[in-house]
Amino acid sequence: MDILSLFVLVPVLVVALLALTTGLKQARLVALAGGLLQFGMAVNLLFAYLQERAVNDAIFVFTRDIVWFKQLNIHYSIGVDGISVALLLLTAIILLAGIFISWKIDDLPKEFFISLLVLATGVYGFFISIDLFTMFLFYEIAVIPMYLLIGIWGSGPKEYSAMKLTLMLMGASAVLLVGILGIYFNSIAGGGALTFNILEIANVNIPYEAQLLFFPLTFVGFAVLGALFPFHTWSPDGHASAPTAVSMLHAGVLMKLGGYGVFRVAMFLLPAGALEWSWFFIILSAIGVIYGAFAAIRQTDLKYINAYSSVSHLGMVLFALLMLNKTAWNGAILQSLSHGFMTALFFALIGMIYSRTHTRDITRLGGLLKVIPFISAIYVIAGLASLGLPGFSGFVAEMNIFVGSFQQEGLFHRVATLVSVSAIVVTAVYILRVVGIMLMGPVKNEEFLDLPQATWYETTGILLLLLPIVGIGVAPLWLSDMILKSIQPFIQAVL
Amino acid sequence: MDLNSFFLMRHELLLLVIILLFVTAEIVIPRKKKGSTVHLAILLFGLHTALGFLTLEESSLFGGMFRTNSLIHFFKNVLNIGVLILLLQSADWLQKKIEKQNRGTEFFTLLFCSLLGMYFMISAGDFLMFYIGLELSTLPVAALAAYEIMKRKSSEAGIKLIFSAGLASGVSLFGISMLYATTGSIYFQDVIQVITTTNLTVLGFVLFFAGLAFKISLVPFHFWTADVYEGAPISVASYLSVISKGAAAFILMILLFTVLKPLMQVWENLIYVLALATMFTGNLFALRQHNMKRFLAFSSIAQAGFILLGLITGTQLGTATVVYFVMIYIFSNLAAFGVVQAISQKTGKENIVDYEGLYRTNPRLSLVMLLALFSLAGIPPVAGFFGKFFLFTAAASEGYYLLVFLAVVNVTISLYYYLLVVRAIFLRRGDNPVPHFSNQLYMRLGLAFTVIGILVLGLYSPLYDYIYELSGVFN
Amino acid sequence: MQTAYLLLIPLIPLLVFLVLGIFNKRIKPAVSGYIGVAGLAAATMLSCFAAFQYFFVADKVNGAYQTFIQKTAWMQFTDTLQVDMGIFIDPISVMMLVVVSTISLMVHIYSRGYMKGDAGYTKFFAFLSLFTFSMYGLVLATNLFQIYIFWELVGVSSFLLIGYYYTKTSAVAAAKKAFIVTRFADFGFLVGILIIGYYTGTFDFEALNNPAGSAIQNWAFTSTFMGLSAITWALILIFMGGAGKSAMFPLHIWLPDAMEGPTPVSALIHAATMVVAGVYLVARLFPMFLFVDDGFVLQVVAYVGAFSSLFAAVIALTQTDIKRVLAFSTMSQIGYMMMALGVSGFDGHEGVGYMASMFHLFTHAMFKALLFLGAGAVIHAVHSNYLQDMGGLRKYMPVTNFTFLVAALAIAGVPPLAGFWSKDEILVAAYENSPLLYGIGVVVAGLTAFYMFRLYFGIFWGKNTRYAHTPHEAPLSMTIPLVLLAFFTSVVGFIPFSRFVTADKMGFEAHLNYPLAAIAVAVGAAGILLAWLFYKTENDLSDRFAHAFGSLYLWTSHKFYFDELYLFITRNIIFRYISAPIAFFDKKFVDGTMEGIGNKTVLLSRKIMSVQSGKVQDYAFGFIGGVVLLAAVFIYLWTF
Amino acid sequence: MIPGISITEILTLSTILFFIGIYGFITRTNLISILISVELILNASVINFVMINKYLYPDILQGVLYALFIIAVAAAETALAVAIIFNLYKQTSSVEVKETETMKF
Repeated sequence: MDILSLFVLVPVLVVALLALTTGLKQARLVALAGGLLQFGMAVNLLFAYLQERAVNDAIFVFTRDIVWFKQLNIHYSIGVDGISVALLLLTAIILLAGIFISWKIDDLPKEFFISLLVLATGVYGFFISIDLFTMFLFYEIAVIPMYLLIGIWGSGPKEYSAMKLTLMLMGASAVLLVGILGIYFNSIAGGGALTFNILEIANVNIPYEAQLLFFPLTFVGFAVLGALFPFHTWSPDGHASAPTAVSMLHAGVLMKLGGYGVFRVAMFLLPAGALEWSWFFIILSAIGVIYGAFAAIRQTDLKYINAYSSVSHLGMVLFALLMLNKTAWNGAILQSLSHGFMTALFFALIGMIYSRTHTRDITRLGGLLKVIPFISAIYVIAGLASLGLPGFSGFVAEMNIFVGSFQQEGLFHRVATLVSVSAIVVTAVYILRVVGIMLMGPVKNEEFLDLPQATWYETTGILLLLLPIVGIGVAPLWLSDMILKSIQPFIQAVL
Repeated sequence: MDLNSFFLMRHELLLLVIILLFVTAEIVIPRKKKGSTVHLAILLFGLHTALGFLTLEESSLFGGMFRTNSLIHFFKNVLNIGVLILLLQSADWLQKKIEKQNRGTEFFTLLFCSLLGMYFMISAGDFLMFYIGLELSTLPVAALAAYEIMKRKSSEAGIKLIFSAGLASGVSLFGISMLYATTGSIYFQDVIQVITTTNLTVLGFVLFFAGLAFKISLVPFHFWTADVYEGAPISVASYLSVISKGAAAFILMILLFTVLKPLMQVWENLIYVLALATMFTGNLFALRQHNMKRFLAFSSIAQAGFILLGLITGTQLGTATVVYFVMIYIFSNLAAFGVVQAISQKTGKENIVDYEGLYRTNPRLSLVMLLALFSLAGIPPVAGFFGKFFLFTAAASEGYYLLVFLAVVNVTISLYYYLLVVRAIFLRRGDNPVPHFSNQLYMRLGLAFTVIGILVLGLYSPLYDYIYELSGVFN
Repeated sequence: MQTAYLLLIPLIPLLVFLVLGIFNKRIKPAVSGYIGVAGLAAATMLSCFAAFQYFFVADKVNGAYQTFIQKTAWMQFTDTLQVDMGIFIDPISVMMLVVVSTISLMVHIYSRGYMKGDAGYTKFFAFLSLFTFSMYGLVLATNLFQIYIFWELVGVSSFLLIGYYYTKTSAVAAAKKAFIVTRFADFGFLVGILIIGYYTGTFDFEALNNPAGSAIQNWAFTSTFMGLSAITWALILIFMGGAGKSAMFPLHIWLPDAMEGPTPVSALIHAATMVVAGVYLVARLFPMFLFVDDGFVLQVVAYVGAFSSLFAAVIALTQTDIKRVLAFSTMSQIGYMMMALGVSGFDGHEGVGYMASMFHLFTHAMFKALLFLGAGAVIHAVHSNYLQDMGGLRKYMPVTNFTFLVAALAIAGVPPLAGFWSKDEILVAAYENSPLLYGIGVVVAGLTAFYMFRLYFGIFWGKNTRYAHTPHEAPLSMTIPLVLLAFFTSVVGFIPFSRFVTADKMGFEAHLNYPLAAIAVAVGAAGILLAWLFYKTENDLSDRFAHAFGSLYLWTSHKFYFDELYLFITRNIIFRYISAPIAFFDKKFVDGTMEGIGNKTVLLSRKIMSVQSGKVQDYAFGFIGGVVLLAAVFIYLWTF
Repeated sequence: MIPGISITEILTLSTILFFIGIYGFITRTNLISILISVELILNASVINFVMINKYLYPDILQGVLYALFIIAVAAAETALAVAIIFNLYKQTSSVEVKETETMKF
């Protein structure tokens, strides 16, 4: 059993185990064990990868290739590079934190953790796939549990949001499917067999017309999951209705699939298409960046604010990817990571505040710093991190993106860059608005005066997420080196 | 031809024997004991199914009127398994029927006759055999649809089915007569030599095609479907939607890929149009159904539309994907109908609203339903995903990207209404949810088979490759 | 020179911050106070030792102080572009080290008395240490990017400290305002950095500032925009960042409100150290400012500085909140420094402006901190910020009175106190460059003297106010720093600054320009005299005077309505006319479209419902119709 | 070969018959008469088969054979249909087609 397949196998086994459990206590213990195990695997993978990379300079390492559907030349073929390793680690950490945060889930706990782990399985599988078919398969596996997770354990207009989210994402995957098939049928390498394998396709140069046709399909198909304007509207409602852990996993991990897919598939396999279309999508993503930020200023529901800030931050990711250079891409990956941690942290904190005050409307909250100092303080820190304060991961990522996009000469790119850079000011505005109204100021509501402090599992969850943010922010070099090395072959393919 | 070449018709002969057995059973077994015939049926048919797997070489009889080959043989086995599962699922209900209303064994007789018809239909080597098979497979089902003699809806279903069937067969016969006029033969191997696209052949083909389209219930020949499904007993509806549709799709594929190959440039456009019409109509109607059976009826219409995506190619890949998809579809739909059956016969509830809160009372059934719906909607990792993906691959391989795109849009629409059911079962709590109950052994077996099918057929790839090899026979 | 130990200077406060921050709840307030002071004392000693080492021990390279750099890679952007973290030792950074350490130490000691009994005592010291750390980092930065990083950090610690009384709405608003305004300026700064990074391929000050280096030599060959070269734009934008931090017009509005923070904070951050970061930034990049585009940007700096100083001085005349008066005076003095930089040349005596600016920064830090701490002591005693609640305090708090007087004299430029020397140098520089600037300088000097003594007399003399409970002298922990600072204020002026801190690092002999000095002193004396007449004893002269000016008085007392303007922009433009529409648009249209698709589909399915009419004959009709249609299509239309 | 009558007339006849049947199917309100219309349709094709066989391909009797089978199957179909109609009659005591329109949409 190779080190990567475990990432698919272990969650499945944990799911099987969970199916046997009864009651909250057993369920969460099993889930926790599973989460810890996966976390251990991810960390172990990181070191194994660093060792392997030292001796092995293939694009993907730990590769394994098993023929699955012989006739269609579909393989179960997996492998990782620095990027996927980092994202796997992100997933494992957020999953673990999510399990901690949902320690007290009361309704159908078993099913909750099962769905959560199925989702995780999909994500893991997606990140380790080299084969387009398996990638697509895992993509859908990752998306579909959201329906149950939001629909059953959500709040507010949960059925509506769940349906909307699922349909929009599945609609996107519909577009994506056509794109993938298009790539597949143009992947004949000099009379060879059609293939789904990314690396093999990369060696073929797909006809120009085909690229023009299929790049937008593939790009949009993935980017909808990355909240590309104007296809982002599933995310605010979805996040607002989802239970805490789900928002964390969804915004923290699932939305990263979008950027990752764009990077791995759309950009890597259809470079010419990327060059041709980049201007169009640059406009969209730049709009998304500034638009999300401004929209966030006006919201009063914490989750909506965070959802729109996600639109803004992930717009940054797509924007960076479209800038087609090493630095920007590095920034994009870093941004994916840091946004993953930060937004997960945000949602965790929002969940805690909500579970205590039973409202997410900032206008009805106030002076929380006085009442629940620890949570509020962390919220301030998360806020500062999210507005790109040095010393936190967000800053590193954004700086890479900005420096990268500045490498692009030409007025159009300059203007687009300035637009997205200006987002740092707007971001500050809406973050400080929340901090000012909700955490500072007088306590608005007497019954808030005796709210319970953070419990041990909440604290653990928070710290799990906070440490990486600070870690990346203070010492980014090793991570960005790891990512840069992995980006190298891809950038060469594009340029 | 010597005697043992008769054993090429093993399926048919065995089934015939069973039918005769039941006819006699009708006479010899006293009324009180009729209930036990259910076990007999399951036993015999299980045996028949098992024997069906014995290999046999491909050949043809009666100067080509009856032919068989590995793919046909394989497909007959698939049909057998389907019918067996169907029997298992409806055993409990049948037993009650027979004992309460002291009915005879006609249900089995008719069911097996219809199946026999299918056998002949798919091994038909000429239009006559094909026609007889078609009718033999349709008429008994009409009787079965009217099986619930006390229910008006049942008779209504029967009438609608038999009249529509009569019309359809009439039209298609008229078409066949024209084909006969142009080609001068009713034998496929002769027809294929001489047939060309003249106006008359095209007309004849369209008329003939309508007859089959009726059985697969393609738009606009689908109207009977929903009403019949709703009125007929669930197991009959299930049979119609699964076995008869599957068989019809299969024979249509055979005809298109072999006999009518010369008309390809006609039928590929025809199928293009019908595929879109069928998918959209099926989905749009399914959106707002309240009755489970009607809902499944329209969903099965939409599924038929997807099948056409494989037919349009006329290649080996197309054949393989169609057979593969039909097989998966049989299992998925049987699972869905099985759950409906189970709930209906315990509580008599058939509306989606009644399913609210089902998960909290009957988690196992709900999970089966979930798998079935996901498989129908094409959600990984269950089989339906692979089936659909491969169908689309087949269509795309011939460059029908737009068609694929529209089809995938339809998948999204269909996902919506499948999720409506999931919503009722899992998300809602319901005012008076179905109380917890436990199924009797046969039903459990029936559902278990379907679940295994749904889980295994997709992930276990050698199966597909095997089908692909078999599919070589037509190209 | 050995530089390794210098790393400790920033690291000690950081450590203190971490300790106090993490064990916030577990540490007793008293202890935390001691920890903070001890840490800072250590840092201060190190800084002073470093200064001694650098200026007197370390040997010069052909007459110039050499720069010592110690750095480690922090981030690799492109193959060429890399960001280091490290320390950069040259005259101004060492000078700043001393300033920051001294003031911070004083403030720490002072705070132990001032903040006694406050709930967040420990937190307060934690924040102070955080700020000190960031300020050290900023001062010691080796490259533009590092300076930007710590720039943001001082910004946030200032945010935290202004919002220290976070239950007070006004404090929160002030904190937000400070952060966002400076953030806006930093946006410019960042873009400037990006441009520099792209066109010069480096962030390092060493490379950038080298007059013979490519960065300066090739400025003209970079692409131009609106007639200015990219590098010029970059410098303008960088100055924008500096202006934001240093509260230059028109980005000054956050500074007065920042006085919501505790007074020691105002003394440390908003008077002595952080607000001069802008000046420091310009000085840091001085060669670029000077040589690129023939000092065009430097001119901008000069005029912005001059205008800001005049503008602020005028406003300061009419404010009644003593801390705000001091705030505007700070702004005015910083404008002075900017002006001085702007009029400076490079080598030898040319660079007198540069030297003067740094000198003034140094002295100003001392006496302005002293003023604030004094004001703090007064507020502490009177429990009010407003002049009208004060008067005749000299009887109650002699020490404060005396030290405040010293500071006031210093800022008014009365010899031999510190302010006199630095201000004189600035005027000299301005005089040599342009008469206009010189004129402004002189006027501002007069105004400064006037409002400062208006303040002094208003607090310590003037009417004998009845106090609810008699004010008393501040505790020792507060008076000691006052005395110390007063001492510094009176002596630092005699430091021969021009030997140590100059643009070309060479050092030269500066000598008093007597006529100019005389004028300056005379003007200052006039201002003081006027204040004496108006405010020494209670009388209505001032009011009549105010009436004489009428509307102008009104405008100045409302700070020329700048806050209102900004409020309008933020509240109305951004919120009402940008965010709200976007939010609406998002719900209504973007989301609406997606909704619409779904609803339309369902609607359609309702529309076509009746096709399934249940009549077997209709079905037959459909059937036949379909057949006929298809047949017709494939026979006549779609023929082959 | 019927002298004086070419295949055209006969095919015309059968076609007319076919459409009469369809017309009847669509317009009649009585189930029995609808059933009769179905028979007409079937018979139309019967005539076709026989005549095509006779006129065009006289050497092999495929068409005629086919016709025989059609007749047989038609008979069976009718029987079954009538049975079901009886069943309906038991419940509704009417054989009008409008009795069979309860399930719709």
